[in-house]
Amino acid sequence: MSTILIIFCVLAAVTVLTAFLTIFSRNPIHSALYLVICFFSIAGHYLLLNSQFLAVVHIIVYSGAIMILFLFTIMLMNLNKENEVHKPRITRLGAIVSFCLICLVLLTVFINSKPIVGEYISTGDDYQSIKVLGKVLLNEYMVPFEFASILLLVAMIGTVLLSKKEKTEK
Amino acid sequence: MNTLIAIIGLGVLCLLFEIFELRKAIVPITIIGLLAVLGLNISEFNSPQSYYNNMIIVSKFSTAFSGLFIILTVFLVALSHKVYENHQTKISDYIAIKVFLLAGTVAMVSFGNLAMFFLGIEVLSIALYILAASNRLSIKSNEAGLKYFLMGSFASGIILFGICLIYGAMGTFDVTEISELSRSAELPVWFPIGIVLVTIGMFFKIAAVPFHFWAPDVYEGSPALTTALMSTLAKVVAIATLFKLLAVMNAEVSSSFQIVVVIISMASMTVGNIMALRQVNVKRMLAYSGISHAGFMLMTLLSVTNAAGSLLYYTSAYALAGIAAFSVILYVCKNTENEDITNFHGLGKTNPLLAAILTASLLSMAGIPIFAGFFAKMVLFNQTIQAGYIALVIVAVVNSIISVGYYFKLILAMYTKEPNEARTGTPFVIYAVAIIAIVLNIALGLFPSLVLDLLA
Amino acid sequence: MNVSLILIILLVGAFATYIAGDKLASKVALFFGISALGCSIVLLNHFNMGENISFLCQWINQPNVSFALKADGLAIAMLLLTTALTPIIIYTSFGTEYKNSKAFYSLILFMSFAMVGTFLAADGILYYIFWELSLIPIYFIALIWGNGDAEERKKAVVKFFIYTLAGSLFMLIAFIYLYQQAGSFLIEDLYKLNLSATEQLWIFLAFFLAYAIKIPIIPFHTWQANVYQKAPAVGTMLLSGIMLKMGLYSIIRWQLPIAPLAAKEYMYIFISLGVAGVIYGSIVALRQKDLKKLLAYSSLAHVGLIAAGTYTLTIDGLRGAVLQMIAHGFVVVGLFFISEIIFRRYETRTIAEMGGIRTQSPKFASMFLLLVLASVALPTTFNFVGEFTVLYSLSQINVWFAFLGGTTIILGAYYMLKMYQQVMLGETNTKVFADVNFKEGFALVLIIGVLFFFGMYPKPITDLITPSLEEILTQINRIN
Amino acid sequence: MDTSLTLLLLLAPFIGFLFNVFFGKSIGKSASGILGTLTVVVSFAASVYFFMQINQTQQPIRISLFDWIEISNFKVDFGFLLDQLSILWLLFVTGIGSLIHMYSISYMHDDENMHKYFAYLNLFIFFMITLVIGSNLLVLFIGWEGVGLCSYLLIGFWHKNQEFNDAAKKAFIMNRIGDLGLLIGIFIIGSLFSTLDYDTLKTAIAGATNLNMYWISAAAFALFIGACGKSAQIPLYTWLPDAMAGPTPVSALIHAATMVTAGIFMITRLNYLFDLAPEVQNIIAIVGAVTSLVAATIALVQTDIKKVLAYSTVSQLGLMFLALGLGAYEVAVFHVITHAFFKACLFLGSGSVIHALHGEQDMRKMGGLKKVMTITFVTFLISSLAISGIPPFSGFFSKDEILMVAFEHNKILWFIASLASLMTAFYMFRLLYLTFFKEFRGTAEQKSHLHESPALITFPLIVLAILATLGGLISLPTNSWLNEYLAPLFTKVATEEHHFGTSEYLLMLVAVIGGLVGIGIAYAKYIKQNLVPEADEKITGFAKVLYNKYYVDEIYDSIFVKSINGLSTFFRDNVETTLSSLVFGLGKVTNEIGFQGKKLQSGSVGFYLFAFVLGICAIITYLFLAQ
Amino acid sequence: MNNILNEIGIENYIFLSVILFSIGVFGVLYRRNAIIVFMSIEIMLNAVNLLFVAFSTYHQDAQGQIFVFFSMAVAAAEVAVGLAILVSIFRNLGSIDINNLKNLKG
Repeated sequence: MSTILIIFCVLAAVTVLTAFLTIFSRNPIHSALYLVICFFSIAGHYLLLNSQFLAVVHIIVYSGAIMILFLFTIMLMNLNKENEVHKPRITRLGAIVSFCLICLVLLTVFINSKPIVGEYISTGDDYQSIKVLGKVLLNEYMVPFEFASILLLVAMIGTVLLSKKEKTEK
Repeated sequence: MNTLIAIIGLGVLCLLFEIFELRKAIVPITIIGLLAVLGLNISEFNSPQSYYNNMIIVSKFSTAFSGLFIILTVFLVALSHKVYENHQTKISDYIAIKVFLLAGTVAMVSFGNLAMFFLGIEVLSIALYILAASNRLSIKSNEAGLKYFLMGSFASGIILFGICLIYGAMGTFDVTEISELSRSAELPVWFPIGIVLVTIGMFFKIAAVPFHFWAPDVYEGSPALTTALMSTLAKVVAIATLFKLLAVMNAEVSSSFQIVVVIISMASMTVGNIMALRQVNVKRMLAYSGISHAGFMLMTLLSVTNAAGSLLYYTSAYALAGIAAFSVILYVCKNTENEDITNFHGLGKTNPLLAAILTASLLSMAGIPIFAGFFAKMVLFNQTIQAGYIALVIVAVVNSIISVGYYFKLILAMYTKEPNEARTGTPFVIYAVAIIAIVLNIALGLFPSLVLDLLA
Repeated sequence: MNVSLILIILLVGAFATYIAGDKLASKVALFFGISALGCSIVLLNHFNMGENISFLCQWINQPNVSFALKADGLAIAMLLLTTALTPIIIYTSFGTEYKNSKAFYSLILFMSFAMVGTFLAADGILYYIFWELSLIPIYFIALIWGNGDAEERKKAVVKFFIYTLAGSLFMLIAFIYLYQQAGSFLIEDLYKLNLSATEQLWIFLAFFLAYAIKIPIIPFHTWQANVYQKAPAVGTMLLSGIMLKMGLYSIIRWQLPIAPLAAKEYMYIFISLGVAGVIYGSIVALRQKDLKKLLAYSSLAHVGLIAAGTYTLTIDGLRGAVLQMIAHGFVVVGLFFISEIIFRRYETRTIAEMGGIRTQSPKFASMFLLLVLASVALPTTFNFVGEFTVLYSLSQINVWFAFLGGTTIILGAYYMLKMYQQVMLGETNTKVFADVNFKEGFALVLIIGVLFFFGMYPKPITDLITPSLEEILTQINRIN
Repeated sequence: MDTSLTLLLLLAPFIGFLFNVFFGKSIGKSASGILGTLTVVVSFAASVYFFMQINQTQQPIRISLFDWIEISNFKVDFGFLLDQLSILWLLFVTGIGSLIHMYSISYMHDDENMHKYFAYLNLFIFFMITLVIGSNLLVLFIGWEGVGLCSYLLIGFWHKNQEFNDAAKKAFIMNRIGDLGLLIGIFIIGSLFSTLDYDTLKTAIAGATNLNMYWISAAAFALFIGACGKSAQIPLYTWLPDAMAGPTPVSALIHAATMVTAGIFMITRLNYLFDLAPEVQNIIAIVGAVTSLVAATIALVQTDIKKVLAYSTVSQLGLMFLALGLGAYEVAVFHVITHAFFKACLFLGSGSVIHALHGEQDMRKMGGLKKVMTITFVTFLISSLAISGIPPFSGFFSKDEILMVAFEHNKILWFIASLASLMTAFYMFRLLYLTFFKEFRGTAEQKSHLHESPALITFPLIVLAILATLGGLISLPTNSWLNEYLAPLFTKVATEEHHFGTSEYLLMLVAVIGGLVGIGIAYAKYIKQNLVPEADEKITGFAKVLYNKYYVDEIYDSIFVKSINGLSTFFRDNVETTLSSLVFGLGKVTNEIGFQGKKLQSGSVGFYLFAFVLGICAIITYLFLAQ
Repeated sequence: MNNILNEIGIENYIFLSVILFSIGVFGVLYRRNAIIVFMSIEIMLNAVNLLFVAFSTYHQDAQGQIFVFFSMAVAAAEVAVGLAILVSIFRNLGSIDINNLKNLKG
């Protein structure tokens, strides 16, 4: 068992565990914090896979932006109390059943599939440095890149629309 | 490609108009702009080409459907004029979102790369979440928005997972490459699973059973105009995209997958129609009706190689009838709290023209000749029988019969009940939209070849 | 001159009537109805001179659908029936005020348009379209201008619509299936098909469902009596006078030649159903309390016999069926008009509330009696010619069929005379019954005149329909 | 010439009908009556002309007007055949018809709808002529149904009375039962021989070598059923007594002299067919004999003057059928003619009595009329003697021939027929005695109005009485003009000449004695013992059964009418609703599923997503794990 | 340069990703608090992102990572919109318990 595998296992364990804790925590703030840890461990996976740039971006976007947004909302709504009543048993049962089912089904499918034999290809070319990523993103993926801006624009207009108070005219 | 750029430009223009305080001009300008875009789109019809490293592939299929989307958007924007009269400060936002949504839809049918597909679908979804929740003081609208959002993001997750698996199998996002690869080498199981997951995500978008549960709730809760958009444009886009996805990526859909499609199609029709029977809310009823129509549209997936024309025809017929129906609903339920069937009582007396239009559109949906809905069904049945699924056609026929039950409930309410309130005002725009939509529908019925042969 | 002209006249008429407004609507509709009749007579002339008045042009490329109208003798006979009855039916409505009459008369003409189309269409899909199209106007006519409790009426009418639609959709499947085999919906191409016995059976059954519900053949008749009762007089006349005939005509035109093997194989079953309809309808008619319902069941009995005649697959059966269709069309319109005349005066259709009318209105009584007699197929009426021919054809299959079918002349006489006695005879009614006025009388005389003229001299119609029926018969007897 | 004259013959009454329908009311009662009568007289004149002509030429006249109905293997033309048989029928139809028309002018003068009456009567004559002169079975069928219609109209002439209407309806429907038989017979003949034309049929049968006897018997039987309906034979005879609801001249014309003989006419017409079916002939003979006996027994105790005559008619028709069944067509025809004379006379006589008594028909309230109504009485007496078979009146000859033929074939049939004749003599004289002899038993008011009928009524009586007396001359046992005249009609030409021997004379004697015995018993009971039939409720024992006509009406009512009505109610209330609810039920069930299904749409996002996940799992499992 | 996946195996990443995805699904179903539900959806998306990167390494191809950028953008946009909706619900209802949102049903 190589070091890398051990690192992977540890990281994976942390990821799964914190993900679970996110869901099981009664306090939303705790959930958010566990989620941050989870995201960090995923960033760790990225680093493990040697995609440093992505790892950094991931931390900035998720832990930096999205999680702050979550926390902000939680604070805004004053939800940091553990006041949530548990869902009725049937719902929890349903949740567990579907968790097991989807896990089982997908895992079985993948286990049943032909195992990949032999070495993984390794061209040795650089494919994930900032330089390369930048080139791909702004050459080949220029249109989706621009289109993503439309997406963000829509989201922006949308949030404005949803929270804008109407001026009563006339 | 030019269409897409022009649409985005138009969207930005809308935002600018807000800045320059030209709110009154937004709707007319947008309509004119969209018509211009339609012209541009038609000009691209005969010049299939791919742009920017295959990101966008303009084909007959994509232009034809884009044309349909643009026409539908024109109608929807025109209807906005009246609906958002009292929301002047927001009108540019609404219109801009709709125009961007159109951009998303165009991207969805003309994608050449799964990234475009994904972004397109997200633009569409996010715009729809916003529109569904846009009546922010109404709890129903909020609920609709949240439900749609939760389930929609869930579905997005599934789609993303599917795309990821496809990438894992192929190492590329480019559909032409995927298509070539899928024919040649032996593939890891990831690829079919990916396809299936993406398909399921799209099933959700077109509201096929058992992924349909969101539709009635969201349709009911959303503002009527948004419901109109969802039940016409969004559904049509989703099925067109799914069709394209399956058509482009793997030439032959496996037989067991076809059986899945058959079962889902049957289930959608049956559940949709039977559930619609006892609805009192018209929007909810049309949601169920939309589910059943989704079942019908799924029949095209059984013969992806040659069903593009009939899909275009079916979607046009359905969407045009839907637009006509919804414009009447908008008129009738303008000042009411809900869209219950009681509001339609006596419409045949108070406003015979609109009643006639609603009747016509419902008849079209039910598949009565000479409306386009009939030919749509006929062509579909023809193709499905050709593909060898006569059992599916029989189920479809039985469902057509059931569907008459609830469509006629509405018609009966209009013609046999006494009106419970006097209706005033004859908004020109609603008349115009309703009449043009239904006339287009009948014209399609009279000359089906116009559309059917378009993608031959 | 081609036959699509008549469709155009009727369609334009429907629009013109609507535009003309409530006051003029009835007259405009009558004008167009009569011009359609005139046009069809001119067409008949052209046809008799041997001109080709059929019409064919491509309509939809994929699937291959044509706008094909074929006017052979049979189609022209049915065309004449429709265009002759339409103005009469419109004319009978002159004594009744209908609100929103522009829509009402426009729908009548539209229905006539659809029915004419059904009779003329020579392309499966075109035929199907007209077939379905004819449902819409009658649905609204019955729904909006019908009588009786609104809820009950709604139920009856919706049931009717869904039921008939249900049947015909299976016919659509059958057509599409046939198209897969033939590559065209044209009737000639469908005739040429080489279908296996099983295929033919299924197609036959799909057609049968559509026709059995429309005609109706028992046990698919449950919509009939209620709708006849609830629909306004005009609607009932359209339904029973012409629309039923669509089903019967379609059996001859489409069902039998396309699936002859099945028709031969299961002939006995279908004849039995028809004959059972005769007996059942007659017996149920005996104890009806409502005049229109009684007439509805009598209609059930008569069309049962016609259907049995068509399924004999003999020239006599087909010819008799067509003759009887025309005769029944006229007589049933007349009888429903009679019930409407009574309703105008007594505001009731319950037989028990009538009686003793004959002394007050001898003219009316005589005309009523003549129609009753025609209905029971007294010789010298057109109905006798048809019924005799049909019964003869049944006797060729099996004498017992003729016997059982022939019970109609006993049972028919029983319920019709019983009804006549209860409605017309007895002590003078306390309520005043004005004798028929000129308009009513004129319409009745026209109908009676037609019935007796062709009863004595059916040759023109026989000569008109026989060649085309023989052609259909050769199709039926083709060797696959 | 022949064609136009035939058309005149045929259409004259029809024109009378039309004229009376449209203008009858305006031209006044007498005028319409006279017009009606004249048209029939015209027909009679034409008939006489044809009679003369055929006597000279012996050539039947055939006229074909146009093709009427086209059937695959044959065409039916609208054609006429005037041969010996039809002309004979024409003569007495139009002859007696004119007399009765004339009679009616006076008889119906008080009725406000007299023009209608004459219209119907004219129409009847028209249809009767059609029936008689039709050249094929289908034209005969027109007349056949047409006279049925007129019978319906005239029985229910006084349509305010629902009982009369019931009687009329009953007559029509029972006739139609027979008509169905006739139609079936026509169908079988049509398919066997590809023709309905008498001439062609005759040659076809004569020329055929390999006949299907089964189907010929079936056809003959079916036709016989038709004849039963029209000529009131068992089991379809019950309408005729009820038909007496109509005006008396109608009973005389339609229900005694003409229409009811249509069955005999038809069988005679098709004698060549019936000759091929001996089993059916046997049935006919038996049915005829039984009918004649049954009807005679019923007539024994009836108290309604017209009912007695009606049963007497049934009985006499039974005798005619007996003759037909025995193949003695000319004998049957002979009896038809004589019967027409004396029965018409009897009916008209009774009509005269009823007229005098202002509608009273119960014999128990009559009596002693002979003094007042001498002419009526005398004519009535003559006719009664004729019907009782007393020489030298016409009935003697015709009835005697029937008995003779019966004796030759079957002694039992002869015995039955003789018994029926004896009874006939009895009840006829019972009728005569009760009506005309002794003292008047009616009210004083009626008595004061008693009078002899006017000349318009008595004239036809006298004429008919003369005919009833002399009618026998046309077919004397030794030298039968009628047999010669009719000979061309029959295939079995040489029914060997009656060699008149002692046995024949003996039979004749027996018959006459039988008649006299009947008269004697009647005399003993009603003159000597001065009996009057008891009131209805006092009748007991077998007499009650007879008085109630063996309860046949009640039996028919409960077996057929009640059951069919019960069935109708059952169908209407149960089957229809069940069928209907089956269809509705489908819709309801679907609706209900929809309603229950709404619960599934619970509004809970969790559940929706759960379904979503299940859907994904199911699809993936099916696609990737199930194979 | 050695492909790091030789050490770990792409299957492991797939399994991890599937488990993480399932946890996300589980969370969506399990919790009533809409915020946590949103978080669960984020977990789902991250599971996919992780797999994208793994596949990117597997194919030695940059496109997978590019797609992650888009996916992040989408996630950000969704969260923004979702939270906006949530806020307006909170303003109307004073709660973000999704079990309270059952007005629309049937």
